[in-house]
Amino acid sequence: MTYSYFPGCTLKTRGKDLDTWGRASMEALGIHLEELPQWQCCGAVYPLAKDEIGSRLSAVRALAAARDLGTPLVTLCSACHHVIKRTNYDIRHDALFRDRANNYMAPDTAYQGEAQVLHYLEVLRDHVGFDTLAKKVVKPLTGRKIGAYYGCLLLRPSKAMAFDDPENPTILEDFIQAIGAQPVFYAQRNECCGGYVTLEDPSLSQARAGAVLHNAAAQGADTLITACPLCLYNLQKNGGKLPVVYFTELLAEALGLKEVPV
Amino acid sequence: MQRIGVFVCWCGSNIAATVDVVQVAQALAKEPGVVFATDYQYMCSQAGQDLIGAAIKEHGLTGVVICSCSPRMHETTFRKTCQKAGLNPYMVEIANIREHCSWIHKDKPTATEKAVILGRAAIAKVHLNAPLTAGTSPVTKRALVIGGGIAGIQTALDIADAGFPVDIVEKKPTIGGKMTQIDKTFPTLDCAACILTPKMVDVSQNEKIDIISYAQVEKVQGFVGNFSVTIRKKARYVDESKCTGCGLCTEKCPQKKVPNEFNLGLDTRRAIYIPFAQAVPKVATIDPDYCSMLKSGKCGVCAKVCAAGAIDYKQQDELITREYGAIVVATGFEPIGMDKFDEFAYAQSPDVVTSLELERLMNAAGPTGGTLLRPSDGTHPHTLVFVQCVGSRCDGGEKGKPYCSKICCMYTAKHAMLIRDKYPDTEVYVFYIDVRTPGKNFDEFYRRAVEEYGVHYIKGMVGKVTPQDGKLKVQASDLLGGRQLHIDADMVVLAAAIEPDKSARPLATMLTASMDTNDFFTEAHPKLRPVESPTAGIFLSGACQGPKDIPETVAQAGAAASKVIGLLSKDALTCNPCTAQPDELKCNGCSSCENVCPYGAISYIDKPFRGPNRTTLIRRVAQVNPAVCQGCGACTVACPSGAMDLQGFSNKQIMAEVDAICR
Amino acid sequence: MQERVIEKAAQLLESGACARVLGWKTGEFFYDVTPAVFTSAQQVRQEMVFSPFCGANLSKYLIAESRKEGKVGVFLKPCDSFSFVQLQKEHRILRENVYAVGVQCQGMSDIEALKALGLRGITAVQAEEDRLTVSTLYGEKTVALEEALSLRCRSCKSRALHDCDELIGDQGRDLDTDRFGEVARLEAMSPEERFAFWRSQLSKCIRCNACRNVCPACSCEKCVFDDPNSGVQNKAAADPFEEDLFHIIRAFHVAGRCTDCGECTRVCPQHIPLHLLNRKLIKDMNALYGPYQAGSDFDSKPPMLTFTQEDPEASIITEGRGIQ
Amino acid sequence: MSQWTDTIRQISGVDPRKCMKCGKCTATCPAYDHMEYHPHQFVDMVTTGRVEELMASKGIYTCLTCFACVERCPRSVEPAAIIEAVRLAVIRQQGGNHMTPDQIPGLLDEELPQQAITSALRKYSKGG
Amino acid sequence: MQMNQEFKPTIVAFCCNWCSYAGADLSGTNRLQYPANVKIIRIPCSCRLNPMFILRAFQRGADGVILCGCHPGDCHYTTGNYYARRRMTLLFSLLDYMGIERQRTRVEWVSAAEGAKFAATMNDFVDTITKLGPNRRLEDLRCKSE
Repeated sequence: MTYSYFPGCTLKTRGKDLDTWGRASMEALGIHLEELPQWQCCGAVYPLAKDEIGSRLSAVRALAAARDLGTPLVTLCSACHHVIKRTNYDIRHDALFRDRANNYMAPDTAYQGEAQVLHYLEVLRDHVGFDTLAKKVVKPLTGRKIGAYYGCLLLRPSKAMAFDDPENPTILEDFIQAIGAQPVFYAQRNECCGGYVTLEDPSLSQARAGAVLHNAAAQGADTLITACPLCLYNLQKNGGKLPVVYFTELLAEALGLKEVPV
Repeated sequence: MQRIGVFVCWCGSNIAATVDVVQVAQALAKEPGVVFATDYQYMCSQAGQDLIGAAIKEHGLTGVVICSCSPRMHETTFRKTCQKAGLNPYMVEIANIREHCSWIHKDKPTATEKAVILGRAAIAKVHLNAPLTAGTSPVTKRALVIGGGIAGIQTALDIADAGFPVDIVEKKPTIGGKMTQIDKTFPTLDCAACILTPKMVDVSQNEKIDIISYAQVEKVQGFVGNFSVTIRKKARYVDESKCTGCGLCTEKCPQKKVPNEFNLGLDTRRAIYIPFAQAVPKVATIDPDYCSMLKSGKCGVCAKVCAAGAIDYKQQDELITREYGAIVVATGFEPIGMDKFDEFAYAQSPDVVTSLELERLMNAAGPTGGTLLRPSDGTHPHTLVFVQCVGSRCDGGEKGKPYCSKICCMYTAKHAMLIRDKYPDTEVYVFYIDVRTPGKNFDEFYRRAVEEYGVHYIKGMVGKVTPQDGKLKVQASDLLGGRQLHIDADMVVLAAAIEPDKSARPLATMLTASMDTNDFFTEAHPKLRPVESPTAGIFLSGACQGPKDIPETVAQAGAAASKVIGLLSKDALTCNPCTAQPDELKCNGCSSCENVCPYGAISYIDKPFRGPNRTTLIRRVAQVNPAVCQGCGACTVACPSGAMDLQGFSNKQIMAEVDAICR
Repeated sequence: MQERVIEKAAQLLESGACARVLGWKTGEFFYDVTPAVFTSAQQVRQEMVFSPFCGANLSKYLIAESRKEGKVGVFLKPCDSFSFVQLQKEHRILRENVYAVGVQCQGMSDIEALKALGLRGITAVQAEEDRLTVSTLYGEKTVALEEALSLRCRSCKSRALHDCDELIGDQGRDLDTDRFGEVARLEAMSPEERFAFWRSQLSKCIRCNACRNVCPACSCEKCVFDDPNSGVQNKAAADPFEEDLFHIIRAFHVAGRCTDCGECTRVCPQHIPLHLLNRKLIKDMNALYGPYQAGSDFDSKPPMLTFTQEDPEASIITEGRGIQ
Repeated sequence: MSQWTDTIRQISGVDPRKCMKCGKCTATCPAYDHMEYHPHQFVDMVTTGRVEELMASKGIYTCLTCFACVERCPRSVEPAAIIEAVRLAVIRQQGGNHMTPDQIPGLLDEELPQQAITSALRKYSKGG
Repeated sequence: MQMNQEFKPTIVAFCCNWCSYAGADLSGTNRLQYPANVKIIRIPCSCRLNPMFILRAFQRGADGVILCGCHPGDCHYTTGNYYARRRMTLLFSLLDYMGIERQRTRVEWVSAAEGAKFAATMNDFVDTITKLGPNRRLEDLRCKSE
């Protein structure tokens, strides 16, 4: 099984751990992630202005490329996933944007939203299946209490993302169970980490990350997992004892691909 | 050829000042078929009516045209006049030369010319009128009430009081509805059970009322005065006639872990149960989903302990078909699910409850015996946060409802007040968007909650509830104070929007009663006929028609009952004779008319017709039930072959009017 | 295909499965193929044809035939099957008395289409898959069926059989042809041009009633145009109004029921593009009330027999713009 | 009514009149303490034409675009889109950029992911 | 100009009994003027209006036809005007498609309380038709009186 794969800038640099272990794990599960040729930065944030076309075009190009390859487009970084999935949603639902985007790009075949955008976790849930995943685990993380940190971008706005219940998601918790650990539910898991504003105003992300980490620790988590390099940064920078890692790292651990640090 | 008389009214100077009535009468006298034409000061006066009557007899008139005020004013008057004189009342047509002519034109020649044309159109129509006789249909003097909550109970009691037999169909094992779960009622704070249970007893003791509990309507046929309804009475595996309601079985049943729906799952019951002590009928019911005897044939404890021998594991569903003259819908409401609003952590913490759950937690017969305790740890809560409008007033997306649920502001004030009264050491916060208290003594009640009981009303909304360290961390806005609030609460209470009961939609289909997009039943007229469905013989009681509190529900229940009594006290119903009529020779049997009929007045039969060469052809043809047809005419246009026509407004009549006007 | 169809028809009669079979036979000329009822296998083998000229939609005849004694077999092309379903939906055909054989179709030709290719003196046409072998007085020619398609088959909406008991050939799929291009072209004209266009077309109408008589939707027990009480009864067009009136009323009567089978235009002796009236209404209904295809299923409600509270007002129709 | 009201409505594609003033956006806002005007005020002030005051506020740069207000608004008003539209109204003006690439190096630390820099530039400057 | 002043169009207004006919009555009660060219035909419900009646009116010499009914949602028979709306929309579109002047036909929802709206609607419609001139495209010459 081969899927198209959009890694994004951060996964090629600071977020290598998310990417490397993600790909390795998928290979172990029998799925090859084929990197899209010549992908460009997704833009990192989704422009909320209805009249901004240009900043959404690189996402449209990636989508059109995936459409031409005929395979679903898998993303791993929350930000890329957010931008690409919403762009696809808008192409499908906003005729004006669709026409204008196609006019700009003048592709051979107009892009009409044919591609399917999947997050890595959606592939695990809907294509591999958490039951199957559980069976392939060789080193279950038994006894670990892991809190899932969703952040904002995977879940909201739920209409366009259609990823999971935006207020009570379970996909990461199901994942945690599949790798043999115990999921810890805590309410702040879908609240913001402070995002890019950390650049200008670190106090805001301190407050936000603090609230998230405190809540997770209070509910008994010993580790937090995330799918977003920026969330990881904010939580680690403002964190205390609670380790924060990419979910793909734990996946690789459970599949026996990654050495467990002592 | 008709013999037509034309009567032009002056209406004092109302018409005569701008229309030359004499000239109109003279002009119309020349129209074909007109054998008599005259004018008079006031046609509607006794003298005017006598003049018409005399002319009918003297000239042997077969049709009458009255040029006067609007038919909405005096059509009935003149129909009666003609009937007295021996002419069929439907041989009268009115030319409206007052509202549509003399009153809106100033120039006399212009108005006179128009009056003549309007008169001609009426004459052209009368030429094609046919005598119509209003048919009658008998009335079955028994009513069906669907739903046994306070609405259904009140309606049934009122109808029975007037001497008519009533059946109540209730889907639960007991009547009583939502009100049985409520602790106290606003704005008087009297106990709900104290005012409801005597009524439930009245129902059970009333000889005219038959309670069919644990049952649902399966099929409805017929029309106003003549409904035939099939009711499925579900097997309760207990013989109702033998069970004494002693309750021994409900204590001995070994299956103890059944969520108790009466307490909204806050505690458990047994697999055989009586919902609550005052249930009517007070009869045990076996829950087939949990009873091990029914599931695996092992157990039988209840049968062993039952002295009355009432347990019957072999009982089957029973189908009952009965005839009714009227049907009252009283299917009530349900609070919506909270699964789309988990920012309030309803799924994450047992200490986040809905208002109805809070009623159970405060009720003496509830899981905590009336002491307010946190479901998570059974401790006494010291800080409570109420959130209003959860799921109400949403913009119509997948989340929530677009309407105001109407009752939440008041019951929240009640809850806040009761808690502050009983536990003065608690702090109570109510987050509101607007406080809506239109009702007698309602605003005073809400003010008392604030002023006497010190409930903190904060304009704003809760944005997030985070369970942490045994508390519920509430993040909210205080719009008037201009701040974001963070409250460590012990409990959060959600005022969940209410929606019509799920059984309402399929029921509406069976009844051909219309519903709005929110599944509330629509009334025949929003102002003037609020307790009737547009479908004749179907009446609406309580929250099935829209959110309502108890006094409104009872008032509407009484109103629905009085409408039913009015219907049932007639021996026969006079039908509107201006109904649709199919020409069977032209009918294709294609169902187009049936598709657009809002009343379900059209059915089909297979009928033999003579075919070529002495053969017989069976054809499907439409039949209109004149007792049900209201005469809108939707079918006449839907019919491709023009087989369907409307009496009193036939194709030919309307085209004759068109021709006369365009001549 | 021809052999399989005829063999099937013969077999239905021989086996006694059907008392009658509705099919096609050749009329005066080889291209003049008409519907026919066959009662014996022998008759079938002698007379029945299935050629590129079998355009006639047989479903309408089932209204009468399905009410007679015994089962009737019928051959339906994909487009005919829409009418078959629609008529069942209107309770006009007794399905239990019908044995329907679907026949996959590559499109039908007609003699006009062949003449348009410059072929003269045609004496016979033989179909082989997607080619036609045309015998003419001047020798034999081969043309691609694609080039010789009849007008309506050029904008065929579907090759899917919508209801049949068995199928000769493979089940097909809905096609994405440009059915509404011609309508859009008319919409783009000025009102004066449109009026002139329709006047020039409809003034050719001789009120022969062929369009009505062939139309599967126009199968009323008594047609309003024959009914003295309808107010529109008339035999011949004596005035421009009447020509317009006849076609407006007819188009409106079949609105939501017309399956766009194209028979009206096929049979019009004056070559009036009558289907452009029906297609306009189909296009409008699709745009205003959501996509709807009469005869594509048994359950959907025809747009003229239902409504939504959000339907647009009549004022959405603005002069000469059509519906956007 | 200020001309800006229409501009904001056009850019955001949001109708602020749908707001029923419940304040849930402000209740749920994680950046509340860092803004002088809060989400519900953005919606209200755009409706009443007080856009210039919003444009001058620092809060337009602290909105985290976390979409909590968008997700939880009962009336589908999308306050975040309005805030972004106000920010764009500022940035699209001559010299309106809030951040330029040459400022970036001073803000960097070793661990900071590219994503944050790109996001900030996109949010804070035109053509970023 | 001269021509137009002399042209007195014939206008047929079909009004449903429950709302628009009552609205027309109210317009009379309030003495709100509208031209005498408008002649009202009472029908039980807007859904009773067969497109054939409109064509008949044009055939017999009407220059404009207007249908008035209860506002959507307020139909006395609950759903009649919804059917009327679809039928009229489609009929108007078809007439327009055939090149008949779009302005000659109209649908307007007038409630029993909207006497002023009724009068204003009629004034506007008469004005429109007067400017448009006589109906030539859908007339039946035989029906023209001598």
